[in-house]
Amino acid sequence: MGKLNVDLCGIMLENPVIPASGTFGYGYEFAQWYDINRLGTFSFKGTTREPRFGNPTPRIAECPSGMLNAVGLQNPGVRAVIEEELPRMSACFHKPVMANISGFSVEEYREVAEQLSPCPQIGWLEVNISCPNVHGGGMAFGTDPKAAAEVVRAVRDVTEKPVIVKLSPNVTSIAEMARACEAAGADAISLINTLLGMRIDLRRRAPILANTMGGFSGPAVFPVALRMVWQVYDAVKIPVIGMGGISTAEDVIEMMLAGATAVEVGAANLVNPYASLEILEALPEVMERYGIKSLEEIIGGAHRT
Amino acid sequence: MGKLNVDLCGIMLENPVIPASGTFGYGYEFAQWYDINRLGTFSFKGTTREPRFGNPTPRIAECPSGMLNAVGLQNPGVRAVIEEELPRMSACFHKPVMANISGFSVEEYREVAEQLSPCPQIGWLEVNISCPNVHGGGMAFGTDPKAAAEVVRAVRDVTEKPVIVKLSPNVTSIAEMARACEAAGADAISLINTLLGMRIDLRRRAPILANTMGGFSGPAVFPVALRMVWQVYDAVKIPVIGMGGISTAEDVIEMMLAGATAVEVGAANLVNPYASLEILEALPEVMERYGIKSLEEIIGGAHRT
Amino acid sequence: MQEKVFEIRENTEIAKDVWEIRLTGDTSGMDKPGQFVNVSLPGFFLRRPISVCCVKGQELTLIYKTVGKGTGTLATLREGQLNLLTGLGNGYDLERAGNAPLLIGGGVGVPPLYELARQLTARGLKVQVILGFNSSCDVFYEEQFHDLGCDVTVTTVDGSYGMKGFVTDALEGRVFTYYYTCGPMPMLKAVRQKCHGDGEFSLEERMGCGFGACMGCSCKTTGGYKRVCREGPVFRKEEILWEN
Amino acid sequence: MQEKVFEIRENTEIAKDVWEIRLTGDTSGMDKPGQFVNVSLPGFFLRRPISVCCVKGQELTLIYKTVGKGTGTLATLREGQLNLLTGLGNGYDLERAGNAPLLIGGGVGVPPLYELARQLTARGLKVQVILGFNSSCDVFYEEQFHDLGCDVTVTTVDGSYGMKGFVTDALEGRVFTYYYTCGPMPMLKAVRQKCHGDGEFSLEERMGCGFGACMGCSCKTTGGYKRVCREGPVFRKEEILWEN
Ligand SMILES: Cc1cc2nc3c(=O)[nH]c(=O)nc-3n(C[C@H](O)[C@H](O)[C@H](O)COP(=O)(O)OP(=O)(O)OC[C@H]3O[C@@H](n4cnc5c(N)ncnc54)[C@H](O)[C@@H]3O)c2cc1C
Ligand SMILES: Cc1cc2nc3c(=O)[nH]c(=O)nc-3n(C[C@H](O)[C@H](O)[C@H](O)COP(=O)(O)OP(=O)(O)OC[C@H]3O[C@@H](n4cnc5c(N)ncnc54)[C@H](O)[C@@H]3O)c2cc1C
Ligand SMILES: Cc1cc2nc3c(=O)[nH]c(=O)nc-3n(C[C@H](O)[C@H](O)[C@H](O)COP(=O)(O)O)c2cc1C
Ligand SMILES: Cc1cc2nc3c(=O)[nH]c(=O)nc-3n(C[C@H](O)[C@H](O)[C@H](O)COP(=O)(O)O)c2cc1C
Ligand code: FES
Ligand code: FES
Repeated sequence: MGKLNVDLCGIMLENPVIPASGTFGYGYEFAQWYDINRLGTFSFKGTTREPRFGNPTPRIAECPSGMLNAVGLQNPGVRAVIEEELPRMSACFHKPVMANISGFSVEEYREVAEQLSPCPQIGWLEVNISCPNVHGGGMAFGTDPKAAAEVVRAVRDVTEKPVIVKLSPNVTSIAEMARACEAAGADAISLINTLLGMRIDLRRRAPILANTMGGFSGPAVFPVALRMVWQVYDAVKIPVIGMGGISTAEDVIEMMLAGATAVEVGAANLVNPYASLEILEALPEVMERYGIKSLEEIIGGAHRT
Repeated sequence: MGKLNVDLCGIMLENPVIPASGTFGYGYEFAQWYDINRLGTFSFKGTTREPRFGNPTPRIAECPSGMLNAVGLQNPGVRAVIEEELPRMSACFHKPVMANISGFSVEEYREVAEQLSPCPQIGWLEVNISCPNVHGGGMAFGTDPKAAAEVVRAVRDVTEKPVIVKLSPNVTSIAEMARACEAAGADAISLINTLLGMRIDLRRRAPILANTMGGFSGPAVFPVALRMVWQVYDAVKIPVIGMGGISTAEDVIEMMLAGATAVEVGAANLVNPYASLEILEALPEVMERYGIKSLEEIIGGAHRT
Repeated sequence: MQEKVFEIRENTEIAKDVWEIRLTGDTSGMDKPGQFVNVSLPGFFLRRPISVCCVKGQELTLIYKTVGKGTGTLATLREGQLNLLTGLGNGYDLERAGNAPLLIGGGVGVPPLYELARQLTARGLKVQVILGFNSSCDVFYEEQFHDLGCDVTVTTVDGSYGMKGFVTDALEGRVFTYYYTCGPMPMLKAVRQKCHGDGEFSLEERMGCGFGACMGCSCKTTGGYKRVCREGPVFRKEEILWEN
Repeated sequence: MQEKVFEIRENTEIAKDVWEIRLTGDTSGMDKPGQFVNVSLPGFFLRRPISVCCVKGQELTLIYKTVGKGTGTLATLREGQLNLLTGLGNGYDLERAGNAPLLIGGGVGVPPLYELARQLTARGLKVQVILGFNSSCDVFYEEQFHDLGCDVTVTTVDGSYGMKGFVTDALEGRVFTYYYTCGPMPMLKAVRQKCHGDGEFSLEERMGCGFGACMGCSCKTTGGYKRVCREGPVFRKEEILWEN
């Protein structure tokens, strides 16, 4: 086993670097610039049952060391993903991909999972119960352990593939959420989705985002994300995928020491299209600097001191 | 009334700029460098019944656009505050000051409030139910609306002075916390205290902070703070004091447009000892740039569009 | 899209709050007028999209207005390097120009029209240009368009320079084959209403990436959802779904 | 405490990962050896505390080791300005030196001892200095102490330069009136155990402010809770409560 390999729910990843959902499209934009097969895998844009335009613009605002987005799950709907996006993706990506799914009801989550699950390209289902940018949707499931468990059970029922539940950081107890999902049959937990944030335009004296609030991500959220990965690692036995503000190979190591088996890279891809690749390429040198022989062996390493 | 004046629970502030508790000591360090009477007021270091050393060191860690602290309420205890700190403070600060109080039980909050309340120098009691850095204390009250209400009632019972409740951002619903405090008799809400965060030392493969986790503050948290001020402004009728990442006069205006009657400046004072003064001095020009005649009139202004 | 490091050669204020920055570097793949670059600035997370104003050999010229902290910081730089994503967006379609194209620019909508005018005049076309500003202190690049041999009309809202009024007030009696426009949304709407014939519009939107990955800049068009950064920023008149 | 802007004059590597930066500016209020400055660095929120190594007129010299991202960034600067908080901390007490003081420095604990040596030798005292490093590539400032007229012993852990061993191995048979020391905690503990007589220790702690406002750097002493940045960083031997 190579020193960058990690096992994610029974599927071996060549390395733990995974572009995060919503920041990598379906991969083909990036495939023009580098061979995306070098990545561990990637998580494609959140998929809903129906096509969605998402929220009105402006959808983006800047923050110190980060950004807000209120894209609101723009996607062509599950059918078009299966019929158009996945075939196109197969031209540039040959590894199992992570399907990120969203819904506005337990039923919708189940249906989307049911349709995506048989696609051979898909390795894992990442169930986003945490999108802050849709009303009456995602985030309600992400802040109530019972509702979260229901979604997980519904998806669990219709797939044999590993189910990763993606948690919202906008909760009092992330450990409680994670435990509820584990008990409901989740195979892994990924976190964090975006923090709920906001900016106001001083000139217009009105919120910058048409949607008023949006999801905050980027390096600014790293300390919160790291803390939550740490807490969830202590709370559950299933693997944890850490994300939130990762932009360097050092951040990857820090997340893995906190308990992450793999990591996702989000906003960093947007300001530097080569970010995920550069992080991956820097890993061996950083590992050497800190005396790390294999990544598998440092997972949760900072809990052992 | 001057264009910078704001009314905070019946006490007129010359301006809304208030150094935040824990970042301004008892004022006299800063009084050596500038006349701290120019500030609206300031909130002194959190006071407990007994003297406390706080947490072991390291207590500080750096983050992108912010910092972690795990000071853990180091303070000389309420008696020494009254007998030593307040008399010394009176030599350099002549306005009503904000007393920040903490406790590990409802009874302790009540006692500390009871002892501080009669001090004529004290204008407001800011009840910190949100310190993430002490075990079994502060933060438990700050994440449960019932426990929070109990603390507020206990303090309310023993003082005629305005009671400001300082909320933790580490909750699912900040609006629910604020409403519970308002119903229990709070005169104002201040927020946010620090977000719970963490960093790991790659060399030692262990948490940087001796306390493992700490409170995250600085410009990085501004979008979260602003969003919470916005939500609490909508949820309650009492005034809101906004804080979290403020470091410029523009940030002050943004917070006030979101609903803040006054603002507190925390971490910025630590990296620039003149930060609060510089923010205050920049306000008139920034107001002019955005066509603002008086600060009172923009409070919550972005809700009206 | 390419990520490139450019050297700053000069950065000067050419009108009130309007700066011209001259850079040198690898300008390959940025030959379509109407394309933009996305500029990384020290201390800011997101990049800032700025239209390509002129590309000559290794030299790239951008013109930007200092409207906020990012452009304010850009205006303080005198030397050193800038990291750009280049070759972004689709650009104007020169093939539709006909033999008498009209270019209509407002404020910092003018810059992309300069490279467009360069390429159209290089094809031997007679190019008409209307440049709209608020006041005389805001006017820039009139001479530069003249020097290309364009027929230039400048309008100012307060009448302090050129013709008093909006760009649309300079339309009367004009004969042209096609129009290209860039400027603030109210101007674009007025142009669309008052300008006869067909044309292309460059739109603006707040951007997360500028290269098609985040869906931050989506707009609805007659041809479905499009990304301003990727399928745009230039759209044909009939594609755009004009709101209110 | 004063906030001052200094100009960078020179910034050079003088030993492995150890840099000497020469600055000019208003050096008032930084005359006590053992004091430190708190350096603001572009892109970092917290300042970085660095001991004053030498002050002569307008010139301030600092020596720092690149151990992380902040000091790494500092080492890339060749010109421009640095914002410092100056005159921080209490400094060593020169009055207690007696006529034969001993200075013991380890690694980047050496710099504050240089200014101390300057001031002690200026008083006409015969100063003994022990400088401890890991290896020959880490050694710096031996000559500079020599040039002040100090009696200098260098130790290296691997014996690749000077005397093989720890600074405490160079204590044997020495006669001195008082000692001043700065270095990593294990060294300070060894010095305290093996060095007879009285002395002063400079402590390190992660700092939020560096000027007494945040209580980030507190330590327990025999005289109660003290702030390393304000009542320290120098403490007398008997004040310090040594843990384990
Ligand atoms: C395709 C395109 C081409 C452009 N070409 C030019 C040009 O040639 N010259 C020029 O002066 N301006 C141009 N702009 C506008 C320019 O991008 C903004 O003025 C600039 O981003 C403002 O940044 P700031 O930090 O100064 O303002 P701030 O308000 O502090 O910026 C905060 C955030 O909002 C974004 N933002 C603010 N205003 C705009 C805007 N009008 N459009 C898009 N994003 C905005 C910023 O990029 C940043 O992310 C163009 C915009 C687009 C989309
Ligand atoms: C009073 C005092 C005087 C000092 N004098 C010198 C000197 O003259 N030369 C020298 O090379 N070093 C000195 N140090 C140590 C120096 O401050 C650190 O090496 C430096 O802050 C590391 O910053 P970094 O960004 O490179 O490391 P990082 O590990 O990336 O820094 C992260 C954070 O931890 C803090 N930190 C990390 N290591 C230390 C440390 N050892 N002490 C305090 N804070 C730390 C940093 O300030 C920063 O806030 C002194 C420290 C103190 C407290
Ligand atoms: C523009 C944008 C769109 C996103 N869309 C999705 C999405 O569709 N589904 C999802 O689960 N997360 C989505 N996210 C959240 C990211 O996957 C990630 O959880 C979050 O941004 C934190 O990581 P970061 O700080 O590295 O960006 C989106 C984030 C951004 C910035
Ligand atoms: C070093 C430090 C100590 C603090 N101590 C206290 C405290 O004693 N009581 C309290 O209510 N808040 C305390 N806080 C929280 C601040 O008052 C403020 O709520 C928080 O830092 C957010 O503001 P900022 O981002 O401007 O720092 C402390 C913050 C810091 C950085
Ligand atoms: S800005 Fe990201 S898709 Fe257009
Ligand atoms: S570092 Fe803030 S009190 Fe010492």
